[in-house]
Amino acid sequence: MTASLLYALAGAVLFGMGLYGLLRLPHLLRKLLAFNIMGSGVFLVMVGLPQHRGGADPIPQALVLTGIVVAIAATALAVVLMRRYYHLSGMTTLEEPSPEQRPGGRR
Amino acid sequence: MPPEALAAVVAVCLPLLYPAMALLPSTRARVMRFALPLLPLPALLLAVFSDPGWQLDMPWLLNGGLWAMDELRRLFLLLTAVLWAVAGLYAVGYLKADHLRRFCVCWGLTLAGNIGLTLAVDIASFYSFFALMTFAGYGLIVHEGSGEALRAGRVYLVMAVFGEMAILAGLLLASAAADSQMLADLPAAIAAAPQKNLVIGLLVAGFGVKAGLPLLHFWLPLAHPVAPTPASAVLSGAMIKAGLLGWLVTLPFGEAALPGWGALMVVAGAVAALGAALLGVCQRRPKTVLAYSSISQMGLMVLMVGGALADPGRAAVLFPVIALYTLHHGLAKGSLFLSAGVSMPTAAGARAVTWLLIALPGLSLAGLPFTSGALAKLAMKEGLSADKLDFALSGYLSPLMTAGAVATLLLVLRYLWTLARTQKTGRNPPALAAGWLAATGMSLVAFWWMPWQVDGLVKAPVWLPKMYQLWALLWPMLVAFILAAGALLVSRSVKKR
Amino acid sequence: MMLSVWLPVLALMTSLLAAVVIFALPEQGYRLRTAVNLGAALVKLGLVVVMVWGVFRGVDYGVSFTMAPGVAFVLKADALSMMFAGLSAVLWLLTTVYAVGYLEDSPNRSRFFGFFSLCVASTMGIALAGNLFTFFLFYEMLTLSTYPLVVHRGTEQALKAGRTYLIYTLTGGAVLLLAIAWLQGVAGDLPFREGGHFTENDPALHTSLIGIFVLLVAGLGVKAAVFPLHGWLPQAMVAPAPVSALLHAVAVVKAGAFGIVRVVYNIYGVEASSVLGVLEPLAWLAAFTILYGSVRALWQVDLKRLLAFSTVSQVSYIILGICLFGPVGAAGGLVHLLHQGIMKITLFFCAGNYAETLGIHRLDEMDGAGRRMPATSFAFTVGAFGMIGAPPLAGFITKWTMGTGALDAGMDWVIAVLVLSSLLNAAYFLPILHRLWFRDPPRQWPHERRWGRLETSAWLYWPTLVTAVVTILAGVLASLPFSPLSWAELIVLREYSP
Amino acid sequence: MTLWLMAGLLFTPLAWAVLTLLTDFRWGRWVTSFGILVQVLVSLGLWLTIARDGGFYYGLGGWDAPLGIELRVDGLAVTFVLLTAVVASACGWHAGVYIDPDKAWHRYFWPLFWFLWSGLNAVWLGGDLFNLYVGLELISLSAVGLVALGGKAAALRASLRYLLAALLGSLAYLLGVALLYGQFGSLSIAGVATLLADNPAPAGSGLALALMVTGLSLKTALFPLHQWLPPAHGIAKSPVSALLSALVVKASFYIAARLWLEFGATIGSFAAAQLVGLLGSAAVVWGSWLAFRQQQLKQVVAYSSVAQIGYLFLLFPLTYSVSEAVSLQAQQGITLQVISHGLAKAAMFLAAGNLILSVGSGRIEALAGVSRFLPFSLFSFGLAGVSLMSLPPTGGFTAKWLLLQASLGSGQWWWVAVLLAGGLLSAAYVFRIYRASFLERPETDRFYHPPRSLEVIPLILALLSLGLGLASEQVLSVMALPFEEAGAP
Repeated sequence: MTASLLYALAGAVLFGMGLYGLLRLPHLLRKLLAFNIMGSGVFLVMVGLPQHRGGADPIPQALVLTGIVVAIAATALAVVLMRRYYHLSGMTTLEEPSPEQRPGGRR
Repeated sequence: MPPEALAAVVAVCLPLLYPAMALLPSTRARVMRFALPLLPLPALLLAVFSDPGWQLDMPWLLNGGLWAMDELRRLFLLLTAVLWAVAGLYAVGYLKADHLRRFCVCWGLTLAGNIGLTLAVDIASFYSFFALMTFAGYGLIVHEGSGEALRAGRVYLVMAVFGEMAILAGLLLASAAADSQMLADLPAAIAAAPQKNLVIGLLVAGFGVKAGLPLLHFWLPLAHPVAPTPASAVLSGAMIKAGLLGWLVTLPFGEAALPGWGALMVVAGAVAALGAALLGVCQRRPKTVLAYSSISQMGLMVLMVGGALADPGRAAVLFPVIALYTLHHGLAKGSLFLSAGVSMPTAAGARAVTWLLIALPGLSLAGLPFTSGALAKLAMKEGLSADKLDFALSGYLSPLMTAGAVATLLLVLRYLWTLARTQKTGRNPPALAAGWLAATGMSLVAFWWMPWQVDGLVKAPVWLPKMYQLWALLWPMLVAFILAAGALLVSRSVKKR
Repeated sequence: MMLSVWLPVLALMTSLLAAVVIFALPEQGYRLRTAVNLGAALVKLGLVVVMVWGVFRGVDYGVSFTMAPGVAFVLKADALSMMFAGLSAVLWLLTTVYAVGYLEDSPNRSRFFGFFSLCVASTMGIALAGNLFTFFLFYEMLTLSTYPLVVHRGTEQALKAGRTYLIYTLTGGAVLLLAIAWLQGVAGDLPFREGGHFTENDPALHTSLIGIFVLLVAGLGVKAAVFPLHGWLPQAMVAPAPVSALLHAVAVVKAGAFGIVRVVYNIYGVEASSVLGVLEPLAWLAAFTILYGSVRALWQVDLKRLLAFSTVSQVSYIILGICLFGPVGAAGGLVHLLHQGIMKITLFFCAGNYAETLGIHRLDEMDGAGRRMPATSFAFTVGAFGMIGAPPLAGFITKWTMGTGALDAGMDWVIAVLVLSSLLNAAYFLPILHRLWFRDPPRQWPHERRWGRLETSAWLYWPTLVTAVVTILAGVLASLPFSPLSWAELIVLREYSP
Repeated sequence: MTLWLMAGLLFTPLAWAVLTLLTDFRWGRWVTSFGILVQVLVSLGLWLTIARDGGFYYGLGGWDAPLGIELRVDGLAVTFVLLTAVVASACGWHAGVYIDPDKAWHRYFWPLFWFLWSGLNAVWLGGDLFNLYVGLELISLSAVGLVALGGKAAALRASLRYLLAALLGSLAYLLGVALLYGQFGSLSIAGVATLLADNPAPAGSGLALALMVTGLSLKTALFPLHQWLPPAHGIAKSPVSALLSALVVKASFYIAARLWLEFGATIGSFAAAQLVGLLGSAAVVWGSWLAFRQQQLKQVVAYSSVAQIGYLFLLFPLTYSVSEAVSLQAQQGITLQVISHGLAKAAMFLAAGNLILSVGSGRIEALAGVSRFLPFSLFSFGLAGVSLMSLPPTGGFTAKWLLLQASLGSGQWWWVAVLLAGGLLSAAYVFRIYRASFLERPETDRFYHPPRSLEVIPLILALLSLGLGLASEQVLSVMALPFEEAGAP
């Protein structure tokens, strides 16, 4: 097992954990965090796996930088939306409000 | 276009287009009735004055139209025109105000059909006019609108439609076999066709509905009594003959010997002639009796048709006889039917004359000497005489004809009897009386100047039949009188008890 | 010649443009709309007449361009297409006149006439289509543009009928599409050609060709209302009378029948079809449909439903005719394309007249209507006798020609079918005629309206009479050149000796 | 000339995005109008150039791959560029009238709109895997922002759901990219394809392709990964829904299709292709059924998108191990389907928006009787519906025709059933709406006629989708143009 493969495997594990979190955790902020963990996993694979004539490949490094920027932008957008969402509905999950929870519902 | 052809077009189109008058407002449409006797006049002129042999070619009509006239058609046309004319005259006086337009429309169309089918030589226009006559005739039958009339109309229509379909199928098969659209080509083609019997069967049955062949006759005794009297006259005098004409122009006469079909027709004719008489004498209404009389008379003509089918050599001789008989019967029967609606005058002398005039055409039917009936009967006897006819059943024909004569007179007597019981007394509308008198005159007098030709058989005119002929004509009548008198006595005694 | 390219396109465009203009006109623009309608109909009739004359002289009208890879959009005028085009052009004019009167004062006229013109454009396209692909294009366009007309009344019943109509026709269209695509895969893009394409076909193809034929007939049979695909037709009778008249007597059902004619004649070829053995079963199916439709009609109490079942029966005559292997029978089938159209439209006009003038919809309300409306009843009588096949009307010419053709082809059983069908037709039409003429009218009609001098509105009166007279003339003058029969014989002549 | 066109194409949207950030909605509208004009002209110019000269590769700013951004300018790409220009400008103009300028947050519409456009162009032209990723993310984020413009809690919920799905899809794609790069050391699609053609496929490449396709399928809303789409498309403003349905989902599909066409033959397998095709078929059936059951007009249209997208995935089975001709037919069919669905669906959403405006309710029953007012929008809706039903003479029909030919030609006749059933099912939901509009009710007298400009735009789009069927040969011929070899890597 080479070091690069180790990085890649670690990245894959992170990806898996993030995926689990993204799908299973109800709270929005947790989902967002899980997304970031996934992203990190992918970046790890990206820099870890490619080997350029024995040494590290410079291109993935550049790509990952771009990727991080994109991820930050996405995270920022998500946070804005979540805040607004919480503000409007008072909820932190994406479940559809059932009739009794809705204002003007049964009670 | 020769003048005859033009006249033919006028003869057909006048009654055909006459119904358009019905589109006039109802007040003015009343004049329609006065046109009724005029409608057949062009046809009458055509029949009287034109020499057979002309033809009118209309390639654009249907599948190629051809109208023409020959001796046979001339007599049929003459009968048709005369009868419709006198009946039309009668109708002017007979008709009441209600449904007048409808009656006139149906009258015109039926007449157009009847004239047209007599002139048509191509299949399509023949069949067209035949169908026109059939369907428009329904309107005449149900005119009165009573429940009985509607029932009769229904029976008539059902049977007529079946008849039409049989004719259609028969004509289709024949036309395909002949590969021709002309009636004249059919007989030879039918005689040679593989499905000969099917075709003949279809045509016999199809036209048989009109001609009142036994088992196909049911509509006749129902329809004739309920129709208005002038309609019954033409129905029985002219339209019924259309079926006969249909046979004459399509069946393979003179092409091949068809003893089977001949025998069948003879049996059918015999059944009709005698059976109808048996049923007819039991009837109570005068026009029903006359209807059965028509069936019976048609039976006699069917005998001749059977003979002609069986012996190809004899067909040419029998055709003029059939035509003659048709003419005679049509005129006499028309006159009889019209008399059913005549009211008796009160004065005794006039009464006697009226009765005489009513009775004479009837006796003519039975073959009273010096009448058209005598001529027709003698010609028929001569035509079907056993020694000249090559046919297994020819021996039975003579007795059959004699029995038929007896039956005929019995029916006439029954008619007079029932008529005497139902007839009203009073004044007749002048047109009605004129129509009836004209019909009687036609039957008794004008007949002798009509262009029938049976020169080969009997010497005509038969002013003085030979003694044996006289006897042959008279003894069946005597038998009938005796039978009638017997029946009268029996019924009296039954009633007394 | 430029004209030869532009004439078919123009003929198509007149009604298409009319549709666009009518949609754009305001609902209140009654006069202008009527003028546009009638003007377009007249122009189209003129164009068609010019084309008929040209086709008769042997001019080729056509235009084509590649539409998608492998398939072309082809418009072509041959004798057969002119037959259908002529029928729809003439009847469009009459029906437009009729519809203007029929829909007087009713809502949604703009919508109605717009889609109406679209329908006619589709019919024209179907007539002029030069290959199956183009045919299909207009065939589906017809389906779509008819739907708004069927549901025009907007009642629950109408909408239900519309749904049934769509289910049938769209499914039929899908089947047809499959068949056309399959055929394209097997043999490429086939233009309609006299004599067909498969005269010397490869035995290896037989199975697929038979399969394709079955699918084609199934797809087209829906519109042609062949048993058991006829269920939509009686229901669609909730549409206004002009719709039933033009669309269900002429455009829609004829489109199906016309398609089958195209398939048999111009794709497969009669020879090939009979080698494949597909014509005989089709003939039996058509014969069964003829009888089935008539038998069902016997039990109807609603006049338009009765006419619908009668249509089911009559359209199959066309199919039966082309299945008779021989020129005479084929001419009989083809001529019925015109005859049935003209007769059935007469009957539907009459049904509309009764409904609009007296409020009569059911048979038992028709007692004595002949007294109140003699001209309409005359037209009805003519139409009914034509349907029965009574001479000398158009229907008789059909039956006679078909019967002769059947005997030529040795298919004698067809005679029995013809006779039986005539009997059944008589059995349901004659009682109606009896009611019309020989029963006494009721004291009060269900819903009577009066129009001055004529028995009904002049817009309704004249088209009805004209079609009735044409029904008579088509029969009486059958042997004239340019009569339906002569034209059908011309088509057959070109098909059998390409 | 080409240089200027490329520059205009790529930088106008970005520049306008920045410009409109500085303005409010009303000003943004004017600024945007001018930008749209430029974009349309540039797109058209590029399309004409390609139609005349054929395609080429283009290194942005003189930098070549792998560090530079390499663009692949071929017939297919410029066709989509042109499609984008048409649909986006239609939506932009429509939005300018449709969207209420008085709500403060609506001013963000224009920047988001322009970012979306630039992302789309980047994806159509993108030649390497990573830049496609960036383009995708640009699209996703601006699309999410546009959905969130609805402002209500439900809109935010839908947009969040959309965002999470999109991010998940992007990451899956990116992981696949990482794996591929690890194996081949190249990011250029063409480069990887060349390597694949020369050498046997390495073991992990199947996984990479699967990851990428799965991620992209999620973004394209392939059944069963479609749940995020209907709420997002249904709740957004109509012009936004139109953009999303017509273009955004097509971007991810476009990448998936490119990948499959380049790598599928070597890396893919028959089973995988059939699986994707099966999922697509399930989408067709299930999406149509759900569309039929909806009560809200826009939900019907949204679920219809799910169904229509299903057709696109038939590309996978129909191009795998079939003859060249059949594969070409399938590609052409799918391309036409993308274009015609883009036009038709945009028309439909815009028309639906107008109808909702007219009757004041989004429910289908509210449409009862509106056909008596002959609303233009209903007509446009119907025309677009004809294309969705794939009836002639629309582009949808030609697409289906080609797909039918391809399925019959490839011997995979089972897709025929899907194609035919799909058409009938779409007829069911389209006519359900039509049926409602024909229903006569006594209270159908109120009807607000929206401004003509709103009504004309969907009509034009619908007519274009109709005309596409008649002109599909011309459109397809541009896509089949040969490459100009000089620019190849």
